[in-house]
Amino acid sequence: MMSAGTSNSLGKDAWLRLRANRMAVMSLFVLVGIFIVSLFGPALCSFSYEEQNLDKVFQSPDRVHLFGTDNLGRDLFARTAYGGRISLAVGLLATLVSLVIGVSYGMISGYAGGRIDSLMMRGVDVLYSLPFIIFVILLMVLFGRNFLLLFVAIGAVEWLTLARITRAQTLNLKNTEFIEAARALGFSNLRIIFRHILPNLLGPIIVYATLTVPAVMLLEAVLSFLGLGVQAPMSSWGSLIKEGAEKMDAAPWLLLFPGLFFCVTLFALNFLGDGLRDALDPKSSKNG
Amino acid sequence: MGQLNIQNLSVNFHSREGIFQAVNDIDLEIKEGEIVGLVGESGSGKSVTCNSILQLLPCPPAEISQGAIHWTNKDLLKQKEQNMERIRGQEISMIFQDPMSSLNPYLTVLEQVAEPLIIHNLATPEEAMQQASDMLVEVGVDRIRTSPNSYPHEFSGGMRQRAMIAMALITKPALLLADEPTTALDVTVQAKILSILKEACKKLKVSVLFVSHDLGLVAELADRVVVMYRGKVIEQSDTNTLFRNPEHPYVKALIACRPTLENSSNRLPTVDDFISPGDSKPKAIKSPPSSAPLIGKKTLVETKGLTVEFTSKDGKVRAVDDVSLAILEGSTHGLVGESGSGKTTLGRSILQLIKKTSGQILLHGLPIQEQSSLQKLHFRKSMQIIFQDPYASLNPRLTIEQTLSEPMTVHGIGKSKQDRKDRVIALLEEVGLNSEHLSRYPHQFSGGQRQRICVARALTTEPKFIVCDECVSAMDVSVQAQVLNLLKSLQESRGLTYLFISHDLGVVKFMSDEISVMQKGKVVETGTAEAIYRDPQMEYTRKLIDAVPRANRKAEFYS
Amino acid sequence: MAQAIAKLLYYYRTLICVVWIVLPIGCSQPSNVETALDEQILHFGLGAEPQHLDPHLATSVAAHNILSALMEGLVSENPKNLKPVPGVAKHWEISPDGKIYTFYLRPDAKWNNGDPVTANDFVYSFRRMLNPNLGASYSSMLYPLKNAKIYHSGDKRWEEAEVGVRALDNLTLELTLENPIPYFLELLNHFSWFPVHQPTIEKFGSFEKMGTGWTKPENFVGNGPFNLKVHKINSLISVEKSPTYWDASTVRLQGIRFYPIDAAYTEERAYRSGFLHLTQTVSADRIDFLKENFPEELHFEPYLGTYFYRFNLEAPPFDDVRVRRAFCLSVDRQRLVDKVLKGGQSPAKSFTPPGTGGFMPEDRFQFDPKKARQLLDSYLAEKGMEKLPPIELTYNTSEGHKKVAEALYGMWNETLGVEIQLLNMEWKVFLSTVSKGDFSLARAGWIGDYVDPHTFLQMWRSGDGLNMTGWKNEKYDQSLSMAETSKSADTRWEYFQTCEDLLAKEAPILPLYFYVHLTLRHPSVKGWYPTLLDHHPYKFVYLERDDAP
Amino acid sequence: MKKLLLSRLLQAIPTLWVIATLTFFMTRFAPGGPFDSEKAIAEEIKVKLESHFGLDRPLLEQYLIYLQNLLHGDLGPSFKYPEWDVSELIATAFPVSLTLGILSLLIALCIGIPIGMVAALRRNSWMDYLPMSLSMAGICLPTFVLGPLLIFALSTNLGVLPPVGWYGPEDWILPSLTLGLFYAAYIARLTRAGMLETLQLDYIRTARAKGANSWRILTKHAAKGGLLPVVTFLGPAFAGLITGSFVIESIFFIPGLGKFFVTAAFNRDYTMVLGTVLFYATLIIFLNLLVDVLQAWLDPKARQT
Repeated sequence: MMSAGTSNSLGKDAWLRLRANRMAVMSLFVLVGIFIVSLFGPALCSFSYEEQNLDKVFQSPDRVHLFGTDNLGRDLFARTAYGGRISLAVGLLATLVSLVIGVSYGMISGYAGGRIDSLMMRGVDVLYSLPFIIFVILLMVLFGRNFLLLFVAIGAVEWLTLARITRAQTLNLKNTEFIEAARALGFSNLRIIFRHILPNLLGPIIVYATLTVPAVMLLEAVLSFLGLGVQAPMSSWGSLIKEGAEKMDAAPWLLLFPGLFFCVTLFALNFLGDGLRDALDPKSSKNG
Repeated sequence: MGQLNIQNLSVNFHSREGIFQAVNDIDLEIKEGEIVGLVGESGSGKSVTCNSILQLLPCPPAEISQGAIHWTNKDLLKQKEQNMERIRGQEISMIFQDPMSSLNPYLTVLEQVAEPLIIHNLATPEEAMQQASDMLVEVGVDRIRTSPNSYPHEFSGGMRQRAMIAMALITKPALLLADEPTTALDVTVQAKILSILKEACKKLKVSVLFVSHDLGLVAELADRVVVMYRGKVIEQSDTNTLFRNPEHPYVKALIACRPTLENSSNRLPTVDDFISPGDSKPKAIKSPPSSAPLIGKKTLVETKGLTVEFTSKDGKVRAVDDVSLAILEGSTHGLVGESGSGKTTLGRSILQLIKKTSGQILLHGLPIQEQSSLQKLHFRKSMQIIFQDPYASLNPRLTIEQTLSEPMTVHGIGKSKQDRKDRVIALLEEVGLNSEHLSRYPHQFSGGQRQRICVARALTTEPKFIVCDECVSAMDVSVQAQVLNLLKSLQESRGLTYLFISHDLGVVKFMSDEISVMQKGKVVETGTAEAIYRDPQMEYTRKLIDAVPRANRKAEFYS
Repeated sequence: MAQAIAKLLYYYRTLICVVWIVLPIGCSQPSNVETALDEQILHFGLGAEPQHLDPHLATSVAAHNILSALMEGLVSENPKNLKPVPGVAKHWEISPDGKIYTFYLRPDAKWNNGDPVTANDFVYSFRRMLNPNLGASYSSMLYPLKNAKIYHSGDKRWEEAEVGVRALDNLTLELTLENPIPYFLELLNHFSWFPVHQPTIEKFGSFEKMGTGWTKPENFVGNGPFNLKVHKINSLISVEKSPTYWDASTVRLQGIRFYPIDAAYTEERAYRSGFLHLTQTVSADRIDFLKENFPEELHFEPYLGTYFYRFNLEAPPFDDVRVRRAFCLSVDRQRLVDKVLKGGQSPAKSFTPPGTGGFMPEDRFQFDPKKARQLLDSYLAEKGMEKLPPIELTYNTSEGHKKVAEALYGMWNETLGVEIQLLNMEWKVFLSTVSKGDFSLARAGWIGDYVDPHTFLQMWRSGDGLNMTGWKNEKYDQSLSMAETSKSADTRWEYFQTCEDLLAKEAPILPLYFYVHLTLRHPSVKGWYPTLLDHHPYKFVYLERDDAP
Repeated sequence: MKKLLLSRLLQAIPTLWVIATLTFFMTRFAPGGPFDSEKAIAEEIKVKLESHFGLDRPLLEQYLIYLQNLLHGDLGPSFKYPEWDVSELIATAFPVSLTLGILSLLIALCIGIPIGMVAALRRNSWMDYLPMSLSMAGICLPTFVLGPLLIFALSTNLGVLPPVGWYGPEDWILPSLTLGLFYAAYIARLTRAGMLETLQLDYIRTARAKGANSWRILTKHAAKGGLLPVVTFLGPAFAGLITGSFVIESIFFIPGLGKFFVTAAFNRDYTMVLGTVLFYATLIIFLNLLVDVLQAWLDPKARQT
């Protein structure tokens, strides 16, 4: 048929295919750029994210303050870059957490089927309906203000939808012949789930995950409101955007710059996700 | 000059790897009222040719690089899309291979059959429905009278293909393009569909371009046959001439490699036997029949009163009903029946992939009951299955090496990674592949190669018993021959026992020592292959035998 | 494919056309503020949905804003200085010892169902307010009445308690006080002293039961200048001029629409779009912008409230007065007010806002970073520490609180080199945390209930439920008690000064600034004056086009 | 079908019970109570209030009483607004949320589906990239940015539409547009994906072979199959629209359910939290069921099971 690559792992293979995707490569560069700005930006900037200058509040962008200043005269570039650390960490890690939980749960539920499935899904229904705010408050009471809790709280909400999607896909895959072949070969259920079903779910999961990241970043702002997560004067994109939105007529740059970083990251993630989905599918190289 | 005239047609497919020429400068002519057969293996360019007539090819990636297709007085390739829409379905209609996916699952059958009339303003909606209903009855879909609101999924494959025919002919077109219309159907159904098609076309004076990979089938129907191979027309002549005196070695091979009912040889001729580099002479085809005597062999697998029930909306359905079979060690037990007769369910329930409702399954005379996991593993090791669709039965995300070495890891075969790799290579070589293929993914192989991989996977655990579930039904005749030969030679070298399930009596007879015939979940007849063929006891069995295209017999006669 | 796309695009064009047709339909309506000029209807941004419309159960400012339209107490207030003017009582007499008040009700005061308002209505209302089973939050407002506390605590029944309220006849009411209170008449304007209509209360349930249906618009009976017409929760409370009100001829507004919009930015947008006449929940961050764009409409009005922080005296390091004072001394309140808040607030150099009822506390909380440093150093030296451990500053989630906390974070860091950790908490969590004493430094605020220093200083009495700092001082308690029983203003002021002095020296709290009421008010609203308690008697308010340049 | 409905309804009862129980105890164990406020009320008043609402009884007894009342359909009075019953409040807020939800869903569908279709038909052209990038931007753009922007443009500056409130049909436009645009972005992406998948199926080729033009193919043949993922999305989306639109409600000052859902938790309004949660859960269960029915209606194959 077609010429075949001679690589030996899906990962390496996928990497080769990903490299061929121009949009994905560009997105990767953009993401790396944003990572670098977030990691080293605060150090390179002559202002710190918390340094106030009450004489220079609400300054529009100029040479000294590239992105302008906020209501306490703090440099917005420093705050945006610093906020990037938190938002990226929260956005990516929390999404990962919810991926791990949601995908495992959904796969097990879908694969087990029958009563177990319907019980597990009713469990998801229950969690969907529980009042999130009270749940988070209780979490904080029980475990204190632990930064890790942030991930637990976000994971606890976001995995539910993922579990549903995964379950539906698993139900479809369960009846394919290669899964039946695996059963005929005497593979254990766990092996079938993680080695044979999981890789075939990656496409939709990655796409959904890229849509989860923005939701998580904004959810972080809500959690800050409840006292979990980022504490002032630290910043995050979610909280910067929220504050900026309130002052957008008076000081539009307060919304513009964090919003821009946020949007660019999401676009890049989206294209990278699409690229990854294609790259992880060995078939995709067949049709241009 | 005929009604349809294809001149110098070339079609290219663009892909990342480069340009692939699917059709290479072909000429083809269909005269008024003529039935032309277009034959070739998958990938030979026959379907592409057929689709390019109505410009149904997806462009890109396809591109018609040169040529002309003259229809009456216009060149179809130069027509605007709107004009093409007028021609499609009105002057030229088409039937597709897979009636399962070619009908819209969301619309009723009647609606879809009537649609061409509505689209081309040939009737009011009410009239169209009436005509469609009449047409469906004419092609044998009587149930449309009683349940006019049926959806495609409520129809069997045969019924759907009848509906497709009705839909194609309802506008009384001048030309019908039939792209492998019976390939996906049971043999018995196939025969019926062919006769309906033939009858209807004669009645309506429709010319037909009948595309198929099965030369025997084409012979039944066509006035003239065109054979394609790798994008080129290699031979065309009227049917009788072609069968009596094939010129091209490939055509000769095609005629020879279909298993037949009369011929019982140990090995089927393949295309390679006819076309091999440097040596264009056919190699020896026939070898004396060598059915080893069955007497004195032990029973390996046995079922006693095996019953499998499913619950559906109409209550419980018995897919397998009180089946008792004994499969002798080292032999092949054939299982034939129409689709829906329960043969697949039987095969899977023996492997415990489907839970049985009652009855017993014995291996080496010991019942397989609720077992401990260790025993289960052992049991899995000794029984394997090869599925019908090699596309669906391989995990698309695993390389061949991963697919083949994984069962060894699970069952603890092989001492080290390297050892397992060596074993995998040995297996690949055994099934006719080689170590180059280790790191490839399933989609990079052809159907025949994939089925070889499936065979290799079934062999990884060194089983004694393999269920072959319609494992060659979806294949071209020449590929089918290769796979069947492979299975035979493996049986010889490894002393395997097969349960060979197929709807094609010809194939089953070629493979099997004993045959069981299944109907509606029950085994209605069992006996040695010869006995079943020579002296069928049941009307049903006779019907199955009759359904094997006569042309095959004719072809054999000619050869 | 081209055809399908063309059709889809055509569909789009149609959609856009429809939108352009629909939009002008909405366009034909002039804004609320414009139509109001003819209708004389005031559109009022209420800030929050009132919890109760029952004056005995109400607690919020929002409830006051509505109840003062629906009800009238014994006295009413002058719109400019809130001095008592005749309300239901036409005139009154005060006994020489200042303990007995006799009110003569006007005979034309009527409930809006036509019943006359009688002295017995007041007796009934005060009894209901003090009834221990009702659970009225503000019942302590009536404690100045003799024996009120005894009855309210449930020790004695009404008949035995001899609470100091008596109907001499239908139109004469006599109130007897525990102590003479100079600001007693002002107190009567609080909604807890408003009368309720006995038959209506009892029609919908027992008089000691809360949450009966009598406050629904179809049932409500009031005696104020307006009647309740509509109450859609979270949406609209609408009142209409009452024809039965005794002073209806003075009332010029035909109605008031209250909108309980609880998001400050939403309310501001509503105001700027001409939907509201008036919004009182302007966010401090918006001041620069609003000053620039709406200089005529933005009003800074003094407000009787103090923004402060509580220290927790029960845990180090704030168990030591030096640390507390160091923290107090290193806050530059002027700068906080000028640069951060910018809303015309004044720096709080005392706890009681200057001028409360005429009381002028001295400026005791000063900015002195040098001294602050010294105090802290001496503490550190004594404890043998290099620097203080990180200090947690707890506040409830809000942009405003956060901003102040962030600013103080900067100041303390700069002057004292202390590391501060800001902790924001959801409101109820915050309240329970602070009342449990689980904090070291916590944000707080206090709005006076009446114009007298007492409403501020009483909360620092040892063991008071509102104290929550763990601070106990006998001398303070004594001075407070003395002030409560003194009759003459000067003596009282003296005792209050002592209290203020103790607060500054001991520093259990850190006053930051005095509240200001930020209001956006449309120029067409007339008869509206800045007052300390933010009371604006509606009967004097009217709308008139503002043609002044 | 009937059997499915019945079994799902039966499953709903234990689900709701579990939700009620968990929520009941969660709210009770959260710190702070309904009567905490800055001006801390006297202890004896608090005791009175608690006894009025039955909070002085043992927790288990309260729970049993609650369940008993629940069986009679009585959700109790709100703690925050004792003059109103929880069911009364939900009954006034639900129609508002329902109108908003339906309108914004309609807007989302009217905008999202055609965009997704064009993008799918013109795959990998600017007609695909541009709307898809815009829809990505739509997903990025939070409603708390879009809402105020629309108000500034259409109310504050042009004076065309009311800025806040929910008093007449003219008030419905802006909020449903804001919410609708956000969901339109999702729907456009889902439509595109579903259409791309459907358009390459065999039966579309059959339709073309019949001579159907592209519009007919799109509307009659591809739409049903291609929009199935959208339908699946609609259920949870609609539930989210109805109760989860707190932000929109607060931006536009709409007296909907979302506000109760959020503020009840902040106010520790125990009965209200339970009431809204149970209502929401019932809604989700009902909508999931509705989606299944809708799917069955669209997909004849699903009708059997």
